[in-house]
Amino acid sequence: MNINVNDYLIVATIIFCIGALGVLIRKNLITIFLSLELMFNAANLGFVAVSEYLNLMSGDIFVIFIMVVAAAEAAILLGIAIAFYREKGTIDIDKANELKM
Amino acid sequence: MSIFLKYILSIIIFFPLLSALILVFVNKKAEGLLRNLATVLSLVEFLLSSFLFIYFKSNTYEFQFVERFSWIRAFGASYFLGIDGVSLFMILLTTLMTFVSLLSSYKYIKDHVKEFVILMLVLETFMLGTFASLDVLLFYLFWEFMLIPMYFIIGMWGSGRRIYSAVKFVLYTLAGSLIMLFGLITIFILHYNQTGNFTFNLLKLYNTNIPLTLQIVLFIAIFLGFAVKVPVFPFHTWLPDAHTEAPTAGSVILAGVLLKFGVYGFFRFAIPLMPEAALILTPIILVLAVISIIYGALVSIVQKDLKRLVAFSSVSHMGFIMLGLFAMTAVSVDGSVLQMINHGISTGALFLFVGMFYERRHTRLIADFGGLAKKAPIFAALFMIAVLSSVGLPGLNGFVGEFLILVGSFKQYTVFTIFATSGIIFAAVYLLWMFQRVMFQDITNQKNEDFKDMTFREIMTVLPLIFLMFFIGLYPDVFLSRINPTVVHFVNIIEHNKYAYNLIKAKMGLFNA
Amino acid sequence: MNSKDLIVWLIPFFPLLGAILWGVFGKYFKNYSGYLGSIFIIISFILSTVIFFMVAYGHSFTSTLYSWIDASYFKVNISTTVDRLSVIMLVMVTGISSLVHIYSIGYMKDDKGFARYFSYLNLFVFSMIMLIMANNFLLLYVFWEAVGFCSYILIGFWYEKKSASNAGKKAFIVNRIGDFGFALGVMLIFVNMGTLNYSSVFSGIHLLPPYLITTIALLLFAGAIGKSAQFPLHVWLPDAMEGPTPVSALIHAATMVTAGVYLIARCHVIFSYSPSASNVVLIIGGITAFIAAFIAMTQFDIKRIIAYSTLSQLGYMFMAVGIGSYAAGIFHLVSHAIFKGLLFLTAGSVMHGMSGELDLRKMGGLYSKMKKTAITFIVGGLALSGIPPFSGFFSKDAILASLFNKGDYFFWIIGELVAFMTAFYIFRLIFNVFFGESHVDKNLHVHESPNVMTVPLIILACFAAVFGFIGMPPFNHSIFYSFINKDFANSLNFSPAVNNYPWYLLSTVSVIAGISGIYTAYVFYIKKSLDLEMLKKRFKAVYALSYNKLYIDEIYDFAIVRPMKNFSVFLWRVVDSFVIDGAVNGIAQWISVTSSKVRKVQNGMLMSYVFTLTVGVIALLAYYFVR
Amino acid sequence: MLDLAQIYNGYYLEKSLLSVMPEAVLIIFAFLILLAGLFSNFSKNSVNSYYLALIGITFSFLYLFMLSDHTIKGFYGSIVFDKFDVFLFTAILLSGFLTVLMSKNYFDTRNVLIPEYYSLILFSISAMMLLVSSINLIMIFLSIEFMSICAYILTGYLKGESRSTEAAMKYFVLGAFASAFLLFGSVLIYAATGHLGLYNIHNFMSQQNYKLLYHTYNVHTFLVIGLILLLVGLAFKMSLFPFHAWTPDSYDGAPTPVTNLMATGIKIAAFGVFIRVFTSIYNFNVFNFYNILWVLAILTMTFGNFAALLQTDLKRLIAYSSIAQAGYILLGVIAGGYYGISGTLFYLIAYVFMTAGAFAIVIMFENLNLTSVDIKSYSGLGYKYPLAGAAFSFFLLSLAGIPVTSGFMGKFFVFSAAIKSGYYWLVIIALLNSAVAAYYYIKIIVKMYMSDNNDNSEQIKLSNGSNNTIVNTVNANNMDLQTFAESGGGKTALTETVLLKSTTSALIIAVIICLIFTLILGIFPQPFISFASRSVTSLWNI
Amino acid sequence: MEALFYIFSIIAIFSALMVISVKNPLTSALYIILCFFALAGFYILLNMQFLAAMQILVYAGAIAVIIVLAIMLLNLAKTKGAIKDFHQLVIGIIAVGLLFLEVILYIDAAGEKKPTGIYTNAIINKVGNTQIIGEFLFTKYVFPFEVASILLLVAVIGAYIFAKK
Repeated sequence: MNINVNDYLIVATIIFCIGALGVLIRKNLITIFLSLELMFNAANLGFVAVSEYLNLMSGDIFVIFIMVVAAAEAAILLGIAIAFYREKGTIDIDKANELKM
Repeated sequence: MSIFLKYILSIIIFFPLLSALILVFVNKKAEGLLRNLATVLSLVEFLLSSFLFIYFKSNTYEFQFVERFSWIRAFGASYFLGIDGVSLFMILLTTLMTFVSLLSSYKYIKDHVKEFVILMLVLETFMLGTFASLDVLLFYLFWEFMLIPMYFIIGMWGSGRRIYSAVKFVLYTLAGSLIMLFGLITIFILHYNQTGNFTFNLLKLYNTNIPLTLQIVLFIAIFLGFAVKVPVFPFHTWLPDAHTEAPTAGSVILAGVLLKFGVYGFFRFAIPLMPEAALILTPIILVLAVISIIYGALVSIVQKDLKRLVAFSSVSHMGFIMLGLFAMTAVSVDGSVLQMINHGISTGALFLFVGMFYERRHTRLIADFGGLAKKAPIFAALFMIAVLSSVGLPGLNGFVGEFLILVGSFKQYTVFTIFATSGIIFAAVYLLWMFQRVMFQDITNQKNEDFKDMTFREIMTVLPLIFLMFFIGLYPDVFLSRINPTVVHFVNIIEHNKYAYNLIKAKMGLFNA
Repeated sequence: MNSKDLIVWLIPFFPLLGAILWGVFGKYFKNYSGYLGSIFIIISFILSTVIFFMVAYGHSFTSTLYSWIDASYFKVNISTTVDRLSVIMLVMVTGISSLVHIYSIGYMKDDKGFARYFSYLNLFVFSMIMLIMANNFLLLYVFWEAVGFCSYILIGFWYEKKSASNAGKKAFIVNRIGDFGFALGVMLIFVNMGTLNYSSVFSGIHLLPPYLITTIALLLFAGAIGKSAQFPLHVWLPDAMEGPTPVSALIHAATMVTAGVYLIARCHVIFSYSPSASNVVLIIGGITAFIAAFIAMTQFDIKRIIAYSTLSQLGYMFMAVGIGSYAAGIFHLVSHAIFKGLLFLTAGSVMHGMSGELDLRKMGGLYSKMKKTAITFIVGGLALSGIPPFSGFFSKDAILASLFNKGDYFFWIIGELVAFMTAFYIFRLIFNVFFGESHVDKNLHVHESPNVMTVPLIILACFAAVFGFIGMPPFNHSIFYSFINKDFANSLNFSPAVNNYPWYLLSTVSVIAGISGIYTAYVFYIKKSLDLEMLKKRFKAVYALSYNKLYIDEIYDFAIVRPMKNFSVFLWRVVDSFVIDGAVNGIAQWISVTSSKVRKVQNGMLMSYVFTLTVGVIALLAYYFVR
Repeated sequence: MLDLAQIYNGYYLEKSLLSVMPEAVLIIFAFLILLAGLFSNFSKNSVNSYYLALIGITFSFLYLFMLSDHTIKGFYGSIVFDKFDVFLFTAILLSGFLTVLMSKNYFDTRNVLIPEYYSLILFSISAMMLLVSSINLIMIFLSIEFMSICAYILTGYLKGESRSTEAAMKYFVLGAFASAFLLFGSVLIYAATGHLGLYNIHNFMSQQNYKLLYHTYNVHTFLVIGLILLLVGLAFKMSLFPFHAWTPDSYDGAPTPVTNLMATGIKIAAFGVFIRVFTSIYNFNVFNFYNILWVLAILTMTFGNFAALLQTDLKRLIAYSSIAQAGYILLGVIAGGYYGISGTLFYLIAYVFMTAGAFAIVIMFENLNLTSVDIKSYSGLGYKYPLAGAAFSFFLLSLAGIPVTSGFMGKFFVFSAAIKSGYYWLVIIALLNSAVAAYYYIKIIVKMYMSDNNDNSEQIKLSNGSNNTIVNTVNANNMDLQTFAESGGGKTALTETVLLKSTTSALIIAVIICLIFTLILGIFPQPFISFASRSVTSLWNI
Repeated sequence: MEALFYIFSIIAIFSALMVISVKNPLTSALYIILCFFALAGFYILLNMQFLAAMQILVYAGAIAVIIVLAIMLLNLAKTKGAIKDFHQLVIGIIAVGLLFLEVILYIDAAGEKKPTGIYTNAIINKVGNTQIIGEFLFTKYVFPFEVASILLLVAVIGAYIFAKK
């Protein structure tokens, strides 16, 4: 059986959904971020696959920028996690419920 | 002089705003100065507006003192002012009532005098603008902003449940206005679709062809906006609250001027824009008008609070005006317009008196009074004139308007008119009963023993109104001769459309019975 | 403005001037207001007399002051027409007013509201003059209401008394009910005729379909019922006696209440085209005449008795105009004005002497103490009872004769019956007040009234005695009838009391009725040969009915006033506060409750935010797939 | 192979550079601020950086006006500079300018400012501008992330305040989550069309022959799902209803000037890019996106208004109201066409002034109490500070859409556009919504003017009782104020002058600017309408 | 090729599942590095060796290390009870399942390679994918590249601001 772009997209979708599930069910800020990274990576996979199958390059370039952004976000997350931990002594997002209604 | 006359409307409209600006720079503590200055400025404003009366050509229905400048090209909106016989008197009424209510609040308004006089003058500008605009957008601008100063006046200087009343007033009328805005915009868009031009020029919008079903929908939308303001029976509920809790000046302006906007809106906008729909819906509106008359009167009978009584009586009186307007005969519409003036004067005066009661005794409950005629004969006499004017006693203003309305409506809407006429009985019942309980009989409450008679200022406050009551009652021709051409033109438009309406009716088989 | 117009407009001008002067500057006039006011009215009276002769020896004429209302096709002028009917009324009104004014100077002497009183009274005279002179229906209506208003303020003159202010209010409102019909009638005239001028209306009324004429006539009559206090709107008049007695004499006996009769006489053209409406007038007149007399027989308040008597006599007049005998009606109107004015003024004099006492059970034997009053009273009583040669005899007899003549025997019998009862109750009054043993409070100093009061009484008494002769049988040839009938000549069923039956036979019947009434009273109250108490017991129901005024006030209270009040309370409390306001507040409440629920979406938990977002995405995608 | 000749054409590059000059200026100034931070001492620096930021924005303005007649497509279809940009840049720069004006006083009072703040503001403004001028999915994604990262940092800027950090955290997680959807949507669009440039996608779709790819994979479905997911990403930034969740919390927790920037700048940028994307991609009949937007608009405005109704925290209230406003703005986009889009743009610029004005006043009062932004603490303020109260009322009325204010004109414009496009019911619902909305705006006015102003003591108790770190960090200057307020007791201790003293002229200038523009936009909107209309014309030439 | 695809798929999906299900964040971080490797494998399969290298360098090398650092720094390795309660799990799975179904259901048509671009594998291999990407980055995508650099700078500032006491 020939592997085509759909297969890659299916894999990407699965990973994307797993990532989304992770964000939904986990309450540890770090794990949530990891789940988000999974989602980003799913998109990366999609871009690369589509690029390759359509003989294009722009998707690949997009992936590089996504990586850059992911790195930047990781840095921000680190900062937020530290600040959050400093205030609450935990990184459980359930503890962040001062702002509501 | 010619320049003055050319821009007289703008001058009149914005003079109060300018006055308010001047007052902004007066020290807050100088309350006396603020009061006097505001009163004098409003008197000047009234005198300015009397130029309109002097230079008004009474033999034409054309708009006069027209000013027109491009304003928002994108919407085809223009700064388009002009008055005809109806708006002339509405403007005069506004300037007069503002002066009177400022004069009346020397004692009533104790705190925040500066804010009060400024708000009153700002309110005046917007009321005048509403009456003079011939551009729909301009009209709406003035129309809706008017709510805000009024809202402050009720909310800041009101009594009792003032906040509730103020908020209710604003939200209620705002909701109506917004629905109305929908109607106006739709007509504006329809006109665009038909001609390819954006315009808010009312006179051009008159020519818009609106399909009948849409017309009915739009009419209902616009009806809601104006009916709330009038107020017509089921939409009146803001009125007793607002009237009751507002300070005297607020009640006077509310009753004297603000309520007229609804009827004026029907006259100027709703009916001429959508004559067929107006004609089709006339029976329903007339039913509401008649219900308002009787309902307002009956509920007035059992009121315990003076102001609330007068407020409900307004509902009744405004019902008459609606009846006259929607009967759409020259006489009845003449009567309606005259009655608008009359109602402003009479009910305004009544509120002034109620305010004086309140200033003296800090209560408005009828049961707290009694036997005051002995202590305050001038008060009693003038109050009685105001009451009788409201009752519609011949020789005073109320009678002329009411009679014209009734006689004009009689032929076409006999049954409605008969029911409406019964309203004059009820008017006598509730007003005279109230008068009796307040002024006559013996003094039962010791606090009334030192009830003071009217001061010179108070007499001066009501005197113009009392004078007008007699003047209109005895020589209404001064008013009617200026109103009539406009009204006849209005009725002709409707008559013209009646033909179209009859065709439609025949086609649709509406009201086959 | 020529001299004729000037005179015409001066007649109402003086009373109006008086009204304004005393009303606004009463403080400064105080005592002069009485004299000056009387002088003003006397000037009006003199001018009226001038006009009377101008009309009598000339023509009726119209005079316009200015255009009042000019609203497109609705045009009304302030203008007057003076014709024979109006000059008679004018002279009568101004004449009696003059006397009442003079009388009032004495009667109201010590009252605090002296100037105010004369202001009101002058205002009333002005309104009444204008009512009479108006030449169109709207003006008539205006002053119709204006006299009602004057009556209202005069009844409630002593406003501190609750009963007085109540009575004033009641008078106004009941009048308004009648006016409601009147107004509708005026409107109906306008929408069908396009004008309200008498001459145009009367000349064109026959072009209308009969049912419309009848409707118009009945609606106008509704006004007359209210103003003239006919059944069923008669309830205000007895209460109106709360006002000062001269007011009762002037307004509630002589002038205002007769406006209804005047109206029908004025609109005789309309009524003559509508036999059914005329019949209604006749029936109402008959009923009122009877029940009022019936009630009057058992009352104890002297003013009320006279008031019921007024009702009853007005019933006579309506019967007259109901059968088309307008001249007779007007004649009775004038003669009644004189003797009833006299009766009221004398009653006032009695009150004056008795310090305001009104209950005839507390009087008796006053004849010796106030001779002038007693004699004039008796003259008035005789006139009322229809004893020749007093004026009442001629005028009442003319009505009864025309009733008989017309073939309305039933009403003729009622008329005779009422004549009997009239004589009975008025002499019951006279005997109880002036004769028999005294029940007067010993501490009370009873005295005769001052001359300023008694002179008008004497003048009136003279007139009451001799006035009738100008309308002596045979009626058609008497001075009065030949004068007035020129105005009624063009009406359709004009029925002068023609003497195709020997008039003296009929007159004899009436005289017998009158005398037997007086005799019955004599038997009951002077001779006391019949036990009154026993009679009362035997006819307990009838007596109670009469004593309680047929319970009409109670019925109104039960059937109209209270239901209306309850309904109003219902409208206010339930419809307004609960339903309408409730709906508005309910919407607000609903919004606020919804809001408090909606807010919970934002619960602060990141997890649920993510969830919301995901659900949003799913929903959008689902829309695509489900679509 | 690549056309290198074109790439190295200097003229082309120069033109490309021109197209990003306004942003470049801002970024340069942002660097300058950072550098200035290195070479000067702390306390002075905040002042310097403040002026640098203002100057930077002014320069950016100047460049903007110099370029305003040009339409430049730069960097090979990454970015475009056209009239549409000119309009939105103006709005964004104004928003930024006002934010900077507000910031100084706010942070001075709290003494927590470090120089990076202003550079971050400039960065985020430039990111917004980049977002608006992006015509490429890569650039859109990058600018959104750039903007968001700046916003995350700014939101969490109040050190030591847990609310601020919490807001940043929530904003971050949700933002990244939404970005992931946006990315995945981009993947699918890319898969369907083979392009990332909006213009190319537009061309592809307008050729009507994209069905050619059908036998490869289901292009249509890819496209639709992709577009939906892209919409989610953008809707998140616009805070449309189910994607709004971050808005109230992060608005609430963020420092108020930042809230202002988020409420105005980010919203403008989001709507700008949405309009660009929408007009180029969505208005093809691949799928009835109008229906989706229709529903979203209704849900958004209804939710916003209902949630705001019982709100007592003023910042949250404005946050919810900004959600509702987003619904109204969306109405203009749905109405579409020349008229609708110009209405939207007009509404946006009106929205900047009224919201910024409201926030400026909130900051004024916030500085005064140094406590909560609870409505309760506003009672009687209208009397104590008549001018500030009047201005605040005016902004609130403008937000409520009462005439004479810009809010009315904006609503009117948008609603009439919607009616013109036949969305009658939508407009009626929107109108009813604004009637409901009027309630909570008016509620604040009621509080300021109509409630008894005697609960001052309670207010001060509140400020004493709360263990708020801010209270402890107030500098000496403000301690005076605090003690002054305490000593005043229940009476009217704080006068207008105190308010003025505690407020730098910058804040007042911001209020005045907002006031003037709100009024002008409400009364003489024609120049702005022309501006908006002119900018719309360039939109179809992407 | 196909076999590799399936192997990588299984590794990627498995490790992704592990990332979200293990309790210890440190383990999660390790699993995600595994996932990154699997993805890098995909990139190599797709003839994008440069990206694969980047994937390892940036993601596994930098990001994951930052995360691990954070975990260590905050001493979070002990954190337990990472998964929310059962209801949350079920709801989440249902929601995401729906999402998955909705997206996946229509990626069904078996497609074949239908290139529209010019960058065939042959060309890429001839020029070398690193060079092509490099050329693109510094020509056509030079502006996003610059923006990305500024973005990184901002992120650094941000991290500094957040982390500073």
